[in-house]
Amino acid sequence: MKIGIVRFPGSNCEVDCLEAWRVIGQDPVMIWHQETSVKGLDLIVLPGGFSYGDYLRTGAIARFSPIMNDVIRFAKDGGLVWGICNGFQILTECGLLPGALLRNAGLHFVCSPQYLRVESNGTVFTNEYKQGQIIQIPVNHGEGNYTIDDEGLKSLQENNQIVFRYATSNGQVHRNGNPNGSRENIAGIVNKEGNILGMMPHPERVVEDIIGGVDGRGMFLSVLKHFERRGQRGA
Amino acid sequence: MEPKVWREMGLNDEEYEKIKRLMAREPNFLEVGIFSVMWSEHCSYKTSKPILKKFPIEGPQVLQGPGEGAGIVDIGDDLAVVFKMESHNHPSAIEPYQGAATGVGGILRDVFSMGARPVAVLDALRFGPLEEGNNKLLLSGVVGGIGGYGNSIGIPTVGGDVYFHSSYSGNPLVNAMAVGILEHKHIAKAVATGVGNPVMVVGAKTGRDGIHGATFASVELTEESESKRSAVQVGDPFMEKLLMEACLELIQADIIVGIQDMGAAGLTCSSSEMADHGDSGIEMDLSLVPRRETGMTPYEIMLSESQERMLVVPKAGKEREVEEVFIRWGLEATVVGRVTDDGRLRLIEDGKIVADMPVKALTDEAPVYHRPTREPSYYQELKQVNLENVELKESAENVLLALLTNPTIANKEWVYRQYDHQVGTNTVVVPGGDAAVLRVRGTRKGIAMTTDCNSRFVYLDPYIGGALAVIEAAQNIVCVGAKPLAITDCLNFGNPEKPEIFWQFEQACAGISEACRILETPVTGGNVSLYNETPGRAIFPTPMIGMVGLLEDIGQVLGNQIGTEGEQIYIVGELEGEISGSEYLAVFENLEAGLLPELNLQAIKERLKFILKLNKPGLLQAAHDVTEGGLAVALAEMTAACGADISINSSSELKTLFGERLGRIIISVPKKHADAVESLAKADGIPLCYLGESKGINLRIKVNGRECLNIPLGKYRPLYEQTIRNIMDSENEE
Amino acid sequence: MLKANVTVTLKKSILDPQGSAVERALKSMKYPVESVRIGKFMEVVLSENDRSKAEEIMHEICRKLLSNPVIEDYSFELEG
Amino acid sequence: MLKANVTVTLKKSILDPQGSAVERALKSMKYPVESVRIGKFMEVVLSENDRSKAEEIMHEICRKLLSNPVIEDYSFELEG
Ligand SMILES: Nc1ncnc2c1ncn2[C@@H]1O[C@H](COP(=O)(O)OP(=O)(O)O)[C@@H](O)[C@H]1O
Ligand SMILES: [Mg+2]
Repeated sequence: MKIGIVRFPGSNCEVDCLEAWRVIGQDPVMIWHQETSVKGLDLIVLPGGFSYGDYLRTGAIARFSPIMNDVIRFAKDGGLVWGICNGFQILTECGLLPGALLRNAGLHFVCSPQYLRVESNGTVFTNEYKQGQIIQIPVNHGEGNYTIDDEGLKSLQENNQIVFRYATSNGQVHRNGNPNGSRENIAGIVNKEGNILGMMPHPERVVEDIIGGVDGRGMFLSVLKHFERRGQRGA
Repeated sequence: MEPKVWREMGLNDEEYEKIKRLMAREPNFLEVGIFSVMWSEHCSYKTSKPILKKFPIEGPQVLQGPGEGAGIVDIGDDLAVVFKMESHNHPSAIEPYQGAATGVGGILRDVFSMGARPVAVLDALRFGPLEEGNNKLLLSGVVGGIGGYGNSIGIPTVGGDVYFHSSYSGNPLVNAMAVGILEHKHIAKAVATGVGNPVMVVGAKTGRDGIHGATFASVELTEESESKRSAVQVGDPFMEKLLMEACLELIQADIIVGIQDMGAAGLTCSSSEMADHGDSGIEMDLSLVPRRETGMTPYEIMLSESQERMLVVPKAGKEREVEEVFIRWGLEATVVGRVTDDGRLRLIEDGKIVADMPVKALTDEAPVYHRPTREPSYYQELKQVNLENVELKESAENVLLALLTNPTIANKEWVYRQYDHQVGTNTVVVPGGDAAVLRVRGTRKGIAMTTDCNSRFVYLDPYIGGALAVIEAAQNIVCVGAKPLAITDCLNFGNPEKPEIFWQFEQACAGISEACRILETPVTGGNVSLYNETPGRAIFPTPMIGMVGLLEDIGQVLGNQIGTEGEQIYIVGELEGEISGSEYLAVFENLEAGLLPELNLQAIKERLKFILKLNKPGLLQAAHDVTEGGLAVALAEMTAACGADISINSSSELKTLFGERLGRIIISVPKKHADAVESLAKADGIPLCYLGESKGINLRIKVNGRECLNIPLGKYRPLYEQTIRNIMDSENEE
Repeated sequence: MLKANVTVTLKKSILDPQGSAVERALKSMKYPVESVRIGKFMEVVLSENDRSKAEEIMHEICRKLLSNPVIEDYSFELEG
Repeated sequence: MLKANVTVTLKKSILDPQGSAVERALKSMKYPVESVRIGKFMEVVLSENDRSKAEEIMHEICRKLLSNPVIEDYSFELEG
C-alpha cells in the first residue's frame, strides 16, 4: 500500500508517523504542503503539530494550503484519510468531519498517557482491536476539547461514528478520565462512510515498547490488513 | 558627548575613556551603544571571566568547549551531543509567558546553529513561595511559555526541576537547556572568514524588540524595569521551526563558512563575534537589513533583539543557494555585507559610514574586573548554629506527609504535563525519572540529561554547595544507568559588585570545578546571570548544573520505581543524613542553617561507578538518589506500584528518616541478585546497608524495632502527586 | 485603504472556560464582576477603497478563515 | 449592570506572529489585504451601575489582569 504523510510548515509529528509506519514495515512518502496532487496514494495521513503555527485557530490556516484541495477531493472519493491531533483539527476545519475542537477545559496543554475505550472496531482503522477494548495511547494537545451540537451528536451515535472515548484505567467512560472536557468523552470519530478518521491521541507514539508501549500498533495493522484483504479480493 | 549618554547605557566613565583610547577619537552615539552592549556583563563576562577560566574544560570526550554557541561531546559512532543552558530570568519576571518562551527559542538557536538537530529541552525553574505575591501567576506564565514554544516547534521538553524559596520572590529563575545531536562532519562554527564572502541576515525581520536586552540582563530589577518596555520580545516558534529546518539544510549542504544565532544584542554581538573568531572584519550596509517597522535608526537595527534570526557567512558565490533554501521554507535571506580583512566592524547607511570600530576592541579589549570578595558574615554564623537539640517535632508520619506536600518536593507533574515530552518518539525515560533518557536513532545508544541545584546548600556553603550541584546531577544520570559525560551551567547570582556576592560566586565555581575534575565531567559551556536581586535582597546563589550522560546500550536503562513484591532494598552510602540545610529544618524549625558534612568526592565517585557496575549485568530493578526530604521521602517517591517494609537500626530516627546528605542512592534489587550485589559491595569496599523489601500496599518503616511510620500508598501518593495542581488550579475548581 | 475591526466571539451555547477562569479570578479579587467572555479582536487593513466591496470581502474572509461558524460568531466595522 | 467591551492589542512595535501568519494566509489566498493584527476581545459584565466607578474599576482590571502593559495596550467602552 502507498501511504502519504502531509507535511505542513509547522507540522511536527510527520517524521514520527513515518517512523511508526516503518516499524510496521511500510515506507510512506512525505507530501509537501505546496504539492497539488495525492495521486497514486492509498492512505493520507495528516500528522500532529502546529501547522502554520496553529495561529488563529488550530488547523484553520492549513486547510487552505495547496495540497488540501486534492486531499478533500480524495476523501470525498472515498480515499482513506487519517488525521491525528492537528490532523483531526484540520479535518473539522475543512468540514470533512463534524464538530470542532476547542481549547481544553482545564485551559492547560496536556501531555500524558491516556486510556481509551474502543467504541467501534468496525472501522478500517480499528478492526484489529476488540470492541470495548481498553488501550493506552498518549494525548498531547492544548485544543482537543471536542464539541458538537445535540443534533450532530445524535447523528454520530446513530451512525456508529464514535470510534474512541476517553476512559479511566478500569475502562469507565467517566468525567475523571476526560483530559480536555470533550463532549461525551469523544477522542476520535469517523465520517459516515467510514473512510475518514480524526483522533486527538497519538498512536504513532506507542508502537515500540522502548518508548512507552505498543497499544497504537493495532491501528496501523488494521489499515494494513484492510489493504491486504482488498488486494487479495482484487486479484 | 554628555556623560549621561554612556552612563544610561550602562558604561562607567573609565570604560568610556577606554573606548576613546581604543578608537583614538570620540565615538559617536551608535558606536557607544555598540560598545555598551558588547561590554555588558551579559556579552563580555567582564566580571565572571577570571573565575570561569578556572573551570576544567578538557577531556577526551570534548569536541567543543566553552566559547561557541554550545558545547559538543563525542558519543562515538561519529555522533556528538551538543548542549547548553541559558537564563531568561529578567524578561520572565516582567512578562512570564513571552520571557520564558523566548528563552527556549534562544537556547534552541544556540544548538542548531552548531549544526545539531535539537532533540530535547530541559527547564530549571525557581520561584518564590506560591502563596506569596504573584508567584502563582509567574509559574503558570513561565510554564505556559516554555510549553508554548517547545510544543509548537516540536522539540520535547523532557526534564528540569522546580524549587520554591522566598529569595526568588520577584526574581524568578528561568533557565532553559537544549540538547542536540549531530554528526561530526556537520559541526558548524560562528566564524566569518574569507575576504569578500557575503554576510547574510536570515529568518525573521528586524523590529524594535528588546533593544538593550543585554544591558537589561545585567542590572538589578527595580520598579522601573517594569517600564523598560522594549526589553521584552515576543517569540514566534513557528518561524523558528522554519528557521531551524532551513539552517540545518544549509549546514548539511556545506555551502557556508560560519553561522551564529542572534540572541542578546542581535546583529551587534553576532557580527563582532563572528569577525573576532575569524580574525577578520565585517562591513554591513544597514539599509539592506529587512525590517518589520519603518523609520528604524542604525542604532535600533544594531541593538534590536528580534527573535528567530541568524547571521550567516556563505561561501562566495553560494548566496543564491542560501536564498533558495530559505525561500523554500518561506523565509528571507538577505545579503547585508561582506567579510573584510581589516579587522574592523564597519557599518554603512545610505552610502555613509555610520560606525567604524576595531573588532578586537569590542571583544578582546572588553574590560575585565577582578572584583573584591568578602566572606559574608552570615556564613560563619549559620555554620555555628547548634542543631544538636533538634528533634522530631511530630510523628514521622506527619512529617513525611508535610514534606511530600511541600511544593519543592511534591511531584511536578502539573508542570511537565504541559510539555510535550514525547514528540520525536525518542523519549525513553519521560519526566518523573531521575534523569530523562532519549534513544539515539540508528544506534543502540541512549543519552541521559538532567538539571540540578540545591541552592540552600550553596547559600550555606558555596564551595560544598557548588560541588553538590554537580554531584546531584551525576547521581541522577547514574540512576538511569548512564555514565556522566560533561556539564553546562547557568550561574545565577546576585549583584557581583557586592563583595559578599562575588565571594559566593567564586566559591561556588571552585566547588563546581573540583567536583567536575574528580567526576571527569568537564564544563563545556554555560551562561552567567548576575544581578538577580530585588530591592535589598539577592537570590540564594544558584549555580544550575545541566549534565548529559551516555548509555552504551539503551536496553540498560534503569528506572526509579520499585516494581513488584519481594525486591530487596538497600542504600548505597551512609544510612544517616544531616539536619543541617535540610528541608525538615526549614519546614519544621523555620531555620536554614548548619554545617554541611565534609565532602568526599572520591568516595562518591566510587559509589556512582558501583551503581553502573551493578546495572550493566542487569542486577538492579530501580535506583533513586536521596535528596530533599531524605530517605523517607526518597522511599515514598519509589513506591507507586508496591509498598515497602523497611527496618533499620540507627541512633537517630530524625537523621535517618529525614536527614540529608548527598552521595546516597537507594537501590531495589530482584531477590535473586541480592547475594551478588552484597558480595560485589564487599569486594569493592562500597558502603551498603540493607533496608528491607518491597511488600504490600503500605510504606512501613521500623527504626530500632519500633514502627514509626505505616502509611498506605493510597494516602500519600495522591497528596504527593496533586499538591501543586491543587494550589495552581484551585480557582478553577471552586 | 480601509480598515476593518473584527470581533470574533464564541457562540453563546459554547462554554468559555478561559472567560470563566478570568471571571473567577476577578471575583476572588473582589471586583464587582458578573461575567466575562473572551474572544478575538482583529484589525485587517484592506487595499480596497470601495466600501461595499470591502464589506463583501470581509464577510467572506470572516466566514472562511477568521471565524469557525460551528463555534463562533463574528462582526466587524469598517473604518477610514 | 454595565457591560465593558474590552480590546487588548499588542503594542505597535511588538511582533504579532498570529497576525503575520493570518496576513500571509490571506495574501496567498489573493485577498486584497495589507496587514492583520490580532488581539483579544473581552466582554466584562459589571454589577456596578455608576459609570465613573465602573470606568475606574475597568482601568484597574485591565491593567492588572486583562493586559500586560509591558507588551499590550487596552481600551474599552462601557455599554448599557
Ligand atoms: N520544570 C520541569 N520540567 C520538566 N520536568 C520536570 C520539571 N521539574 C521536575 N521535573 C521532572 O520531575 C522529576 C523529578 O524532579 P526533581 O524533583 O528535581 O528530582 P530529583 O530530586 O531526583 O532531581 C524529574 O524527572 C524531572 O525531570
Ligand atoms: Mg534534581
